[in-house]
Amino acid sequence: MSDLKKEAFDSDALESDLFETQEFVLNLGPQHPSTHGVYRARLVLNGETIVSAENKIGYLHRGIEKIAEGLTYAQFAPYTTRFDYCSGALQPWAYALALETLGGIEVPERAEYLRVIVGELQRVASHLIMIASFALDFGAWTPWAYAFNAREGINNLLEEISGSRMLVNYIVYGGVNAEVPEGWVERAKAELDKILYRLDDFDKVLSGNEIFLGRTKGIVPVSAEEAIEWGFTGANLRASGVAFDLRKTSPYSVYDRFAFDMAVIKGEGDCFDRYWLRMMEMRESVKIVRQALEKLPAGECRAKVSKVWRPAAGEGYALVEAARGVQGYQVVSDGSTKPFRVHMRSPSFCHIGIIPAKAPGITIQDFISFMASLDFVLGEIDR
Amino acid sequence: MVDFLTALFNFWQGFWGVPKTSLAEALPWMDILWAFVYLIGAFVLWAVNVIILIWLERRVAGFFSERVGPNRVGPLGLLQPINDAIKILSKESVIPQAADKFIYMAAPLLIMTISVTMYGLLPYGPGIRPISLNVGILFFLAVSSTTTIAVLMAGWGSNNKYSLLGGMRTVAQIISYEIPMALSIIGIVMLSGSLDLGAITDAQKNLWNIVLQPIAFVIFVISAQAELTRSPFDMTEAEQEFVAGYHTEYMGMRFALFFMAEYANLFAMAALGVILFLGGSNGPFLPGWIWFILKTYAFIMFLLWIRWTLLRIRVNRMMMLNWKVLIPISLVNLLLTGVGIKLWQYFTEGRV
Amino acid sequence: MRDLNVIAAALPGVEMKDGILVVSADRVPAAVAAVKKLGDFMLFDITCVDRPALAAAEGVQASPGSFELAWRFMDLRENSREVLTLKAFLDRADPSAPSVMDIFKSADVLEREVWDLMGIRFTGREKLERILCRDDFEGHPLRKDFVMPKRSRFPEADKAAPEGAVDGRGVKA
Amino acid sequence: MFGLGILKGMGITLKRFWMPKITERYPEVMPDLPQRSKGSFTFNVDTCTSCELCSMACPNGVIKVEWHKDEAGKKRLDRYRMNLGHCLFCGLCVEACPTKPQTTIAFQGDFELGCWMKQDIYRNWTKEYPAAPAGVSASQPDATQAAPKGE
Repeated sequence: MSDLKKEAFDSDALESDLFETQEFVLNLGPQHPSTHGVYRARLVLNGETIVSAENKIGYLHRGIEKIAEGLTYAQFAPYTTRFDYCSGALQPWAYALALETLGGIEVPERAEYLRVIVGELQRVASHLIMIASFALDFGAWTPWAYAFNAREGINNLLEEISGSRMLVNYIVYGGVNAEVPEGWVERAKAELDKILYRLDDFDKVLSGNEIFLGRTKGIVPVSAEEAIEWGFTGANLRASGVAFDLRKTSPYSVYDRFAFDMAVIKGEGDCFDRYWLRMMEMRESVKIVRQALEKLPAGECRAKVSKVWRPAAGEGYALVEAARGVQGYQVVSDGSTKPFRVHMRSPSFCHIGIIPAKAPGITIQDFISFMASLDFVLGEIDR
Repeated sequence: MVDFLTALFNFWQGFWGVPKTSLAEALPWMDILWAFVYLIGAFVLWAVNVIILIWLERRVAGFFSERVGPNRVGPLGLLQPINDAIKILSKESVIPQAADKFIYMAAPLLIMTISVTMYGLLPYGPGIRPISLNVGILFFLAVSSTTTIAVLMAGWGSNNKYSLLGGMRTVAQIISYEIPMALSIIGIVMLSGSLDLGAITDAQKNLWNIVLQPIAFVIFVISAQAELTRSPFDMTEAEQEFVAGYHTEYMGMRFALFFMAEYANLFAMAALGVILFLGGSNGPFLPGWIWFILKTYAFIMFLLWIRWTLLRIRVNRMMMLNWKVLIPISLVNLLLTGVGIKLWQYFTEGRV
Repeated sequence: MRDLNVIAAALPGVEMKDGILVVSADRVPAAVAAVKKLGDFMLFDITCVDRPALAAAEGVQASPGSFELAWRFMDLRENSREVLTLKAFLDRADPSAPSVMDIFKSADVLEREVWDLMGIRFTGREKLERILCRDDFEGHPLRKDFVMPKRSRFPEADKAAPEGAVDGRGVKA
Repeated sequence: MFGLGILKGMGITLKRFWMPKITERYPEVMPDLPQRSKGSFTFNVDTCTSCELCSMACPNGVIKVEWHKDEAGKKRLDRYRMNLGHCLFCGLCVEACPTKPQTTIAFQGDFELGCWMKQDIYRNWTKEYPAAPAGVSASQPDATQAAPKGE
């Protein structure tokens, strides 16, 4: 055989000359239907398979932490709802806890119960957004509408109590903003049944669907070790099999008075687990709300705090189990009426850190499901 | 060749209006006239169907998700598609600078041509059919698979990465699902003994093919959804992945052509399903064409129901479903049909 | 949380001051690696405070360094809300600390955030880029010497104030 | 069996198809908003004492109170301005208002704040002092606000 022929039959030569493929760069986002905001992933693709990925964030950066330094403690509270806009009511809670540790304020019992009720309702609403957009990212439009219908009821309840539907500025330091309106407790109890009913319908349409299972089971598993390594918290961490839920393991507020189970899945930690954990958690949250509504004590709903509040110089660091994970607020005081420094620990910010590590080797389709299952909110990442 | 020249000669003779020898030789003249009549008829049907289907799809989608759908423009929102058309016509149609202009502009025209052609092949009722081809079903499949080329042209010509990826997926998907679809149809062809769509309709006077070929019907429904690139097989325009797939860069009237062709194809494919499996225009009391339209829209409702319940399948599973499930099953179905026909002939007519 | 004294003893180069674990900046990787070796700790936050400005405002004794950099760890064994905090005080002239990205991967984005907003340079890691601000942004916004422009919510009104009008504070313009 | 989940889902969607629809016919039927809804603001020029507590409580500098001192040295309101384009609708101004129980600035349910021109986003309430000192003041928003909103 001549050299020329040898070369032609050489597999390396064949690969390099005939079957050479070219990698190309695809900017997924910031304007893309399923990046859930203005997130951009710079993907290097080989066909539809991702070779490498890079996070590009900051399109929604508003400098909230810097804004805080120019405002008083009370004035900054509404800004925290803009931080994670899908679970607006839970953010001021974390902020209020940080201020209460800083200033040593006792919160009345009724306020604690109201905080739990509003917080858990908001958690359900936030998880409903997650499962709805998760369904939507697979092209399931109809279940999306069912989940949003369920969320509508919660929004109405929150509007009655605080006046806002989405950016619920209800929890303030020292308690809650206002007393619940008359008949609200009964309406809330009735609404819980409707939420569960709609959730069940959503569940039946989506969770058992073989196509859905095929697209989520075993897709991009995150093991417990990886989850800890990358700083996962909240639902994503529990979906990886780590039993860690601040509400259960080290209860703050009055969470120790309710009977509920910590939702945790000892499995692969794939996209389905992350979705299913939220379904479980919503049902647990409804349980908590129901008990809290039953037990709601009478009394004051806000401690006496002077309007111009000056905490002593020091540092308060508080953690709250928010809808997306552990939400931390660090508030440093210099003794004046304005915070010296406010730092927000956002769970989603850590969650997206794993994307460049997990993306190589998966297809765009799985990448979309992975992004949706991580359930990040860009308002929280970019601050 | 000689025949062709004779026909051409007769054709021109026909225009002169001088019947030469016999009626048979004057027929081309008549054919041209009828062709025009049917062409206009097919266009009208195409346009009317598109308008109704756009309204129906949005309305039905709303009803499934507990909404009411479009209900503002006209009674029950029926004029909504007209409203949309006015809006879309008044939009500027920009051609991307980096696009391959000829291919970019040709793709929407091609896709529309294909979908209109399909309307010319269907027997809408006894005696109502634009073109009576004795290989009708074959021609229908051939024409409908040409959609691939138009979609790929759109994807390539736009010079957009999303479009290209969407176009590539389509080629893989439509070409693959041609096979189970054709195999499921061959069973019908064997039963009725003809490739002519009219003959297939006539063969179902007593018994619809869906009774004899239930498995083929299921395969047909699945591959029809895939051919139409509708959910769960809407890979081409997978919004959450490729923004709008192959027509990401299209706007204005060019986008409208893609949009309308999609709905036109839905009707054509549903009509094919009705002709093949649900007895075509056969039915008691009412005229045949009414039965045909009723059945087609019922079938379309069924397809919409599937589309608005299910979600997008994973690409590799879509291929697996095709090559590992549908094709083997349709082959087995074909074998069983052949054996069944022979047994039937043996027991009823005593011949093999 | 597990006993802080026990932890402090197990970490090299760490001394305890008023219940806070303080480490010198160059010994951070060793300390963080030791925290990881203790097991079930998760690095979940890195925070930074521009300290001397605070000290000046308070009139109290200045902290040993300019920037107070804190690594915060969650205790997953005890499942506590109390956080293990390692603090280092950095010099203002060249605030830099060694990266712990090799030890805890979550440090990747957190360190980039601190670099972007506070200007703490993390050494020994690749790709220390801005993460929230745009790439050509100048300065580090959360430092106290970063000046924010003041903006009025009524620009038109400010411009179009008629001659001799009285402004909100009762002062003649 | 494979496909059972799909069939179950199709059953649910079919059931929903026939169920009453939940769509709100919004512009024709206005929603019945709860009392606390933070839609937009009402302002009572007569009860305002120009104390500026609302302006100071506002996190975003949305409120501007213009006043003058009369002969007796008392603050008299001239104009009350809000830039709703920057308003967070947090309610701190309403909380801060000392005129209790009916606060001078309060929320109302009108949430249709869209407008064509940028200056329409400002809300202006002007107090007019008639020649006779004991006259009834106009509490109507002035012309800039009354300009037609683009629907």
